[in-house]
Amino acid sequence: EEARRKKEHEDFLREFSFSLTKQIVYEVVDESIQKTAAGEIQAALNEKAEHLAKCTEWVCSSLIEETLNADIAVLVEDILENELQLIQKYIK
Amino acid sequence: MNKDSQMRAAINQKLIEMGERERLKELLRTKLVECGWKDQMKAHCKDVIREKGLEHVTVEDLVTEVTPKGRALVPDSVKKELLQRIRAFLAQHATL
Amino acid sequence: MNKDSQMRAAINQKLIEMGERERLKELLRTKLVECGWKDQMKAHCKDVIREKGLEHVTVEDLVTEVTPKGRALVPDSVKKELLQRIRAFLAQHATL
Repeated sequence: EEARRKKEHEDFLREFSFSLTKQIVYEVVDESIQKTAAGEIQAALNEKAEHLAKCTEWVCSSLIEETLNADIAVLVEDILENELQLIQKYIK
Repeated sequence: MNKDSQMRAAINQKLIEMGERERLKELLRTKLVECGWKDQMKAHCKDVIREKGLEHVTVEDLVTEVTPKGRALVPDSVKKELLQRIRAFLAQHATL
Repeated sequence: MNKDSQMRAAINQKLIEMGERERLKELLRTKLVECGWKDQMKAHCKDVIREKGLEHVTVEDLVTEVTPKGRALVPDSVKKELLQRIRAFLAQHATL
């Protein structure tokens, strides 16, 4: 009877150890995956926002550049035209 | 409650009271970092986000997607070490 | 096309589609007049013509000569306002 009880107890402890190991592995793995997933999504969002900000600045600069190039050309043409007219008037 | 359930509850109680359950979890966390499991998980998350597109993936989706792989990738050596430590604890507290 | 070019093209496309790019250019022109940029540029052009002599200046020369100053004279506040307006537009309209 003693031997049977001892064996039963050992079997119980073996089974308990396995089940506790599995339980702890799942708990830790699940917690860790939850944290990693949230962290990676946040990192991807930050990276995207940074990328968008950088590209928006580039687009803004190119828009300014394009406008200035066009406007400076028109301004210069107008001024030269005016100066020429003034000289022509003066000659006349 | 039968005898087994009572014993289970008693051991679990003891593990918590003595802080051993938290220590076991901490040990596992350390081991998962050391064996590269955590880096693998990060890489896997990144792959899934890239594949599906950030705008089509929530944290919950990602968790659901990577959990099976995450559980499967825990090395047997790590599980064995955890098991041995649990057994050692039980042997040390034989009165349980 | 790399990631940067794709994103820039997408932003420009959205701005053009909704007519915002033209509105932004018009806003910039208005701001440049308001802040005195246009008057400063006119004066600068006249200075260069006076210095070099009208007979020695072509449209291309003058454009090349005054453009660096033209860029430098755009106030930071104007650039900032334009950038903020683009950001606000994208936040409201684009799913980039």
